Amino acid sequence: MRRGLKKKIRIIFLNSAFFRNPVPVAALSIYPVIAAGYSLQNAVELSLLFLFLSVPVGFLFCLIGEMIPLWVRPAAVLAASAVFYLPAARLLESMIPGAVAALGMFGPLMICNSLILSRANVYAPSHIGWAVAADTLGCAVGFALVICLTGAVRGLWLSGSVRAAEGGVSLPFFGLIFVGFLAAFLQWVNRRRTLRTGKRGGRP
Amino acid sequence: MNLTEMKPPFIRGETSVASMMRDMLFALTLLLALPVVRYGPRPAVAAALTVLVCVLCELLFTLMQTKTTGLSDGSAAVTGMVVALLLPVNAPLWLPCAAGAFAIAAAKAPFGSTGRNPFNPAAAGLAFAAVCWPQLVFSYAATGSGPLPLFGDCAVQTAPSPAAVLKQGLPPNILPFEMLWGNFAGPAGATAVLVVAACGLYLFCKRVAQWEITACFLLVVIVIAALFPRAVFDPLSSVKYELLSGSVLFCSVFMVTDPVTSPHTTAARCVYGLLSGALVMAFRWFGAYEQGAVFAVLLSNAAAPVLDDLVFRFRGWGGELADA
Amino acid sequence: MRTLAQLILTALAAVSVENILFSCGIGFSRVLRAARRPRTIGLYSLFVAFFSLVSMTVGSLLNPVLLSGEALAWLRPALLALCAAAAYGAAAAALKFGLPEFYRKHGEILSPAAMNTVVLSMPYVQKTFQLPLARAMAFALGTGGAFFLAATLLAHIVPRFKNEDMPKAFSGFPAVLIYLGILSLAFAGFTGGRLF
Amino acid sequence: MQRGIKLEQHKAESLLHPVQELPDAAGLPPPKFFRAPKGRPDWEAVLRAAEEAEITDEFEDVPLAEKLRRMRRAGVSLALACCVDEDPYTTSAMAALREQTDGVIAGLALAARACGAKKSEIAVADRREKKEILRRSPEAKLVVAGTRYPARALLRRSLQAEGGKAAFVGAQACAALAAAVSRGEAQHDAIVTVAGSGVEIPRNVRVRIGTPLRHLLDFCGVHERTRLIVTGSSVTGRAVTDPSVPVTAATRCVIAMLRPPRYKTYACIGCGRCSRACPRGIVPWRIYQEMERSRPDPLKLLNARSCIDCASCSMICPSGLDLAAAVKRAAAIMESGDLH
Repeated sequence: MRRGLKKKIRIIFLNSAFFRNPVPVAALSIYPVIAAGYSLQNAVELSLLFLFLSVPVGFLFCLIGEMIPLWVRPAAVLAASAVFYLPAARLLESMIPGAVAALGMFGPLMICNSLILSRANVYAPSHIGWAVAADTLGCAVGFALVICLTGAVRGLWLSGSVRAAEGGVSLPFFGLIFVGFLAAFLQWVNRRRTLRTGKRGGRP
Repeated sequence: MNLTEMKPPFIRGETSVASMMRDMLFALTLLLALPVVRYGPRPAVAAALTVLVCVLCELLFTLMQTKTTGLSDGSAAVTGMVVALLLPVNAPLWLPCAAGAFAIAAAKAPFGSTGRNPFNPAAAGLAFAAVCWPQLVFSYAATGSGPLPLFGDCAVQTAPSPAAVLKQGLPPNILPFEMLWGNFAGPAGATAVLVVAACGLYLFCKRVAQWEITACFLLVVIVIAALFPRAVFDPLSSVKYELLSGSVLFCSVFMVTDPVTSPHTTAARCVYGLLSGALVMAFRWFGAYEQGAVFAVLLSNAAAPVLDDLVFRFRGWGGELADA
Repeated sequence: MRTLAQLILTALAAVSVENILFSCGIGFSRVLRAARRPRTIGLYSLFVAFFSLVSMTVGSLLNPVLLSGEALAWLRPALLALCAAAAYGAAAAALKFGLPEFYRKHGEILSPAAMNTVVLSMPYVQKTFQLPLARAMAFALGTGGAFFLAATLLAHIVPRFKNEDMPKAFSGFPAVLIYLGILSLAFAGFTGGRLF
Repeated sequence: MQRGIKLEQHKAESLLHPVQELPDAAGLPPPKFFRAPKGRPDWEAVLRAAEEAEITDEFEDVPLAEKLRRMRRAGVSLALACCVDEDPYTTSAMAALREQTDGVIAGLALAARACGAKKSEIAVADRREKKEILRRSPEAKLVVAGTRYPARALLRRSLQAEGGKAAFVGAQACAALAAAVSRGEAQHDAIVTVAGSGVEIPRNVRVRIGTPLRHLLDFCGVHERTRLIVTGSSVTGRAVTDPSVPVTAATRCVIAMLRPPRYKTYACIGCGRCSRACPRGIVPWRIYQEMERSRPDPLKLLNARSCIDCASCSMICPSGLDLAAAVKRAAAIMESGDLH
């Protein structure tokens, strides 16, 4: 059972981090990526904040998720996310001083990040600890990948102009189009993988 | 005598998509004549380059598509020409090419070319250029600056266009009658008002464009310009300035009437014309840029399918949406 | 009469010029979810408008209090989120026990509509625009209208993004994202840059 | 509001020459005769004569007797002799009217009596044709149908707009009915137009029913390099692959083309021309859009069943799409009503 579990966890992690990355494939937590991800600095801060916030919430609801009745669970998840935001912000502040202030509105709005909320509401209560851990880390890595890529591209594009965060490519429209092309690339990769596994007798 | 099998009908009407695009291209190249005469061959070079880039982007995407509808319908060339004609003459050459590349690569090809794009590609390309490089897109060469260098950057004395002056609420310092001849600072193709009107008539007679959209569009622009003049002058001259300045006339003939992105039923087309006219004036009043027409075209393109479905539901033909 | 005109103008501005959905890209995951089931769009937008209203009133009442002290300012995001959670809990309880039949049919869309980025961004919008209470509430209702507009537009166009003319990689969801990008570009014509 | 499509006409050459007689091919049975009804036959006698003479209406390829019974049941008030050829190459109906004007008029009166229609008129294509026919027989009552395709559907719609029901009877069928009632002669020949790029001189030929097509083609000197032969109509006809198929009363025309026309197809650009061209008020682009989906929803297929197969939507579509086939498939789905 040990080897089977390790392989299953690797698959869950890879799916959440790359092949079925929730941000481009399911459009969860699109707002931070397209609105806040206009510089690499922002991107790194937000991915760290996402990590520090999603891990505790994921574990909490992996343990007690079952006990809370279904209709009140969303409220509990948001409350937990709000409570865990404070230590997460403090941790981020200690790692990168001045980060929370620099994030402005984007930081607090990570509390109601649709990716964290939906994972905690649906995925965490019904899966075992290992799977939840792999999935949460996978989502954190996947989110970091997407937002850092977007931030890097926009930072590069805007490196010339003086009012970097003002207009032009830092606006959400470029984020949406960029994530759209990213989603198309992922869909192309997944299509090629299913074709290849289809041809090779279905072994992944 | 070996005979081939074929399905009826065996004869077709003479207008095909290719012939419609050829008529559009003919009208657009007519519009290039005036800037070439006034500013030298630079606008023609810019237009050719933009068309080349658009066609290359379209080729790149046809390799990815399974059912290649092919390039021969010339709509990429039309998009390139429209983009080149709405940018200033003294714009650096990479600007129209970047706008054209965005138009095809982001606004047209991903949705399936020609018949499937939800937005007018030229409008999307120009909006992208306007948002990313506003200082380049809205700096028009002064009229008397003579032939421009062919390829290099032209350091030319720029003048504010009547639309910019109107935006600050001051009456432009040029008489509407002189504006008819088009020698004032403005986009390459949109200043020659008489030529645009002539091309419009040509397209309506050849049934390439639908006149009812343009009629409703201009009607609303005139009504709003008369009711809410943007500078302190009488309604009539306000209407004249609003129509002649900026690219309202050009958009009303070439961009709003694009059959793919406008509604398909006649009733919905009239409402679409009214809506885009109102949006153009809204962008001129509240917008951030002096040229609001391209953004208005994009917004009304988004509303086109909704208008079509409303008309079908109103006529009791089952316009309701099934759950996706 | 003048204030009524002002309220309507603010609501209209929230739908068009200051459309925080499109020009700031807030709340698209909820718009997509609503657009997938067109029959629920009306109710979904009503819920979003109601909860935005609640969040805006809470925000404009609490903002002066929370921003006064240093410690309180640090707690502000958590407190606002807790208020939103409480609002959802109260509404869910009221519906579940008050109108069980209605809740069974529509309860499923209550939680995503109640707790999303649009609702929680209201207090921050109010702090940026410094709107008085009445106009702030008009802005919240306008944002509910903007949500309805966005969901309707999407519901009508999404079925057209699965056809054989488009490259296989873009069919389905990536095309929706690019469509939203260009629509957001169109709304950027109003603001010309960052709204806040 | 739908005014039909303006087509480039190729009718002038084939009307120049009179109708030629094709010598009978070998192995054809002699023309059949039967006892003609005496005196002034009432409507049952006319129907029995039409049945015995086995007359078929050349426009709808349906026995004339059955068609007249259907017109009587439907309570038709205006019987029209259809001397209008809708597609640009065919002139067989006009030639039939010019050759046997009195026969057609007498046949039309008999047909009107058989189906109980109070009024009967002859539908002609344009004013010039009307003057030509009035010169031949001044007392004929004529109505102008116009040259825009589909002329018959547009004429019937405008007449029905003034109240009363109108129905068409083929010109050659009327002539055959007159011959059957007066001389007891069965219908044994038909006028066929042979035209197109593969024929030197387009002309009308009177052909015995049943002669193989090859015999007619050799008589008219059709080029050996012809790649496409179409019978019926150049818009709604059928492409013929083996030339030994027999000529029937409903052939009406044979169009030989050296190069089969190839049209590039593009995606639908939503120009709305097809919904304006359809005489029945169908919206073909919407039906095509719905039929593209994997499971078309019958509710959205609108009034596809009222299609009369005139194919004007496929003809006018600038993207070259086969809208008529899509509407036919949609009508089949609505007919079968498989609500998946």
